Amino acid sequence: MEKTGIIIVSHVYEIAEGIHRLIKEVAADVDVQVVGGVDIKEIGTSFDTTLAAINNSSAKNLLAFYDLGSAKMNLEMAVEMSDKTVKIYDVPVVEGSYTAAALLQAGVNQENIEEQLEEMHNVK
Amino acid sequence: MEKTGIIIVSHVYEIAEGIHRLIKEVAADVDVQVVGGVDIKEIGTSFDTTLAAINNSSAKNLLAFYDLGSAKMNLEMAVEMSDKTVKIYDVPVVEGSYTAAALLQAGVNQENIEEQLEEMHNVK
Amino acid sequence: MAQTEKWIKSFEHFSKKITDEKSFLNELDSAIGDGDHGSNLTRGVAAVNEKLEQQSYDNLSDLFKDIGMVLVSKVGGASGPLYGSAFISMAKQSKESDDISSLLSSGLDGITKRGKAETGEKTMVDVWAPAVDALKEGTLDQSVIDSALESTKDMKATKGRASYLGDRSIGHIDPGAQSSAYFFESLLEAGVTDE
Amino acid sequence: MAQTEKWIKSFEHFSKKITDEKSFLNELDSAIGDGDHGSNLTRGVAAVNEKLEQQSYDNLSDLFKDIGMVLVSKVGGASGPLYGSAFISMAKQSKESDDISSLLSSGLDGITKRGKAETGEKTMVDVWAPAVDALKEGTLDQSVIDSALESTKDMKATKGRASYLGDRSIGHIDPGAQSSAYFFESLLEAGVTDE
Ligand SMILES: Nc1ncnc2c1ncn2[C@@H]1O[C@H](COP(=O)(O)OP(=O)(O)O)[C@@H](O)[C@H]1O
Ligand SMILES: Nc1ncnc2c1ncn2[C@@H]1O[C@H](COP(=O)(O)OP(=O)(O)O)[C@@H](O)[C@H]1O
Ligand SMILES: [Mg+2]
Ligand SMILES: [Mg+2]
Ligand SMILES: [Mg+2]
Ligand SMILES: [Mg+2]
Repeated sequence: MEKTGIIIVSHVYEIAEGIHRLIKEVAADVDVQVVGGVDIKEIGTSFDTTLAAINNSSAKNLLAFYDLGSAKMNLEMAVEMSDKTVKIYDVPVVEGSYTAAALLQAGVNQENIEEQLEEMHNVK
Repeated sequence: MEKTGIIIVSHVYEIAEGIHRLIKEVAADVDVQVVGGVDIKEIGTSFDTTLAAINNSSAKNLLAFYDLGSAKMNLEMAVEMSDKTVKIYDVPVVEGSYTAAALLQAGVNQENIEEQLEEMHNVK
Repeated sequence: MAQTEKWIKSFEHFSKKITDEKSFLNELDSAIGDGDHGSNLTRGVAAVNEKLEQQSYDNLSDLFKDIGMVLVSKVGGASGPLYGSAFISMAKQSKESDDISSLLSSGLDGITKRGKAETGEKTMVDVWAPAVDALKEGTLDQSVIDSALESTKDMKATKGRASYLGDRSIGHIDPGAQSSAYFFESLLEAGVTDE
Repeated sequence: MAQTEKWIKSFEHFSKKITDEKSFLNELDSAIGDGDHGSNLTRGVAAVNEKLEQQSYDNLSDLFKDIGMVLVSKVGGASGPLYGSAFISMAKQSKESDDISSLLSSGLDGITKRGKAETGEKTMVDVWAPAVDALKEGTLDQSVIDSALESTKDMKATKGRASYLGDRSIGHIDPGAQSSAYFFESLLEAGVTDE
């Protein structure tokens, strides 16, 4: 089975780092990449740090989460330019990525993870 | 009109600090109190820091947001022991508190804010 | 022995079990949660013991209130407000009666009021509820506790962190049910349940 | 003057307007967003200018691609991937044709593909769409740009950060529409639109 990882793109450095800590507690073996802010100080997101994070993952297949719309745009551009399989989910960034990570750790497959995420689908 | 503030309780120090930064960008004049983690290092929440944050707000009326269920329990206990009016919303912590803050800054009243939050209601 | 002394004795047993079984409780929590239940409660009971050393108690209400307040402040996880609410609820009830089954029944009410779990949701309630029922009928013993604890194994969690795992939560003992089993065992051992 | 030179000239005009009006763009964005649109684009155009000084271009495609890639990397806000996608889209189209209206029509496609906004949603699209239409008919002038920009004032935002404000977004000019107005004014001033 192909390894599946997680990528999280937030507008703020601390949010990304914090979600990373929250998730690793319940998903120690899942590759979780996070990008937060334009940099440690500047709020925003950028295409190249997002692409770098996708490429940095040890997984070929990734589930992607983001906070605000412009993060999604950068994610989409990065996905188009990467040759990994990345699926972006329009779900709450903290709650959604936590759920996905816990389920991945438990060995649940992507289809079943999606069913669970579907319940938290949100217009973002 | 009575001043309305925001309180956010997260399991992780960095998530709380990060949401604070994200929100203050769009709601400079709203009193936003955050509590993250048991302390800077330990993941979790506690009743007394939550109560302290509620009391620390300059607002008498508060909209409350949280990440995972146990944060809600501590929030509920703190609300019971405080004499402020605090309403807890079961919505995504980042997206929900961002929306509420942006609307408060724009002078929208609580009833209308709730209508907008209703759309992102989630079983948490 | 006065009721307060018996309760303090019982809390000592509970503290020791929690502290001795810290790793085991963490392990249970790792399987379906975040792996900290043992650490959380160990921190909590240590803080309670510190408090109890400094104070003496001549009534159950003050004792329970102090225990409850320390737990909600120090535990850090969901079990903090849950055990805390149990004790705070018992503190109120003890002003009416010090009957063991009415006290623990109030404790259970505190837990369900706080966490909104019913039996069958794979939480500590699945030990508390049958234990309180048995207390009411005067039949609480180790075997009641054991079988209540064991019953959580086949349940699917629908409350707390384990609920995120859906069906994958099945097949594991619930950590909060385990610590609650220690709690009721301690009551038996300290003789709180004797009339 | 060759098309590449005219486009570079036009980008210089755009850079200057953005940089001069940085505070004004931030102010527009403060009313319905996070107040950084001017700062974002100023950072972006500065980085583009640095790139353009180091390179010379003999075709539009390379020029557009470099501009687009720098913008998506440096702007930081939604306008980064949006203007970036416009230029990357124009880079592709310029291999087919350097006709100004077909180029900018591709640019608009890049924006709508990325941001999924239609006209009327109070975004930069509300300047780009009428400007591209006018270009196709050879009628683009300052008044077309002005009235497109002004039209965003009464719209309710349903895309981007301003959409969180719902009805409260009405009554303000959209910041991205304002920077896009500068963009089309710069094209006119540099004579890119002359045949
Ligand atoms: N809503 C609830 N109602 C009753 N018990 C709950 C509830 N949520 C969690 N629990 C109990 O709490 C235990 C977990 O406690 P702990 O690990 O200390 O908290 P956390 O999950 O916050 O890390 C669970 O095993 C379960 O028995
Ligand atoms: N989905 C979208 N489609 C088209 N334009 C958009 C979209 N989202 C935002 N915009 C434009 O981007 C502008 C805001 O840019 P900027 O302030 O740089 O980004 P951010 O909102 O991330 O801070 C808005 O004024 C609007 O014109
Ligand atoms: Mg735990
Ligand atoms: Mg925990
Ligand atoms: Mg902005
Ligand atoms: Mg921004």
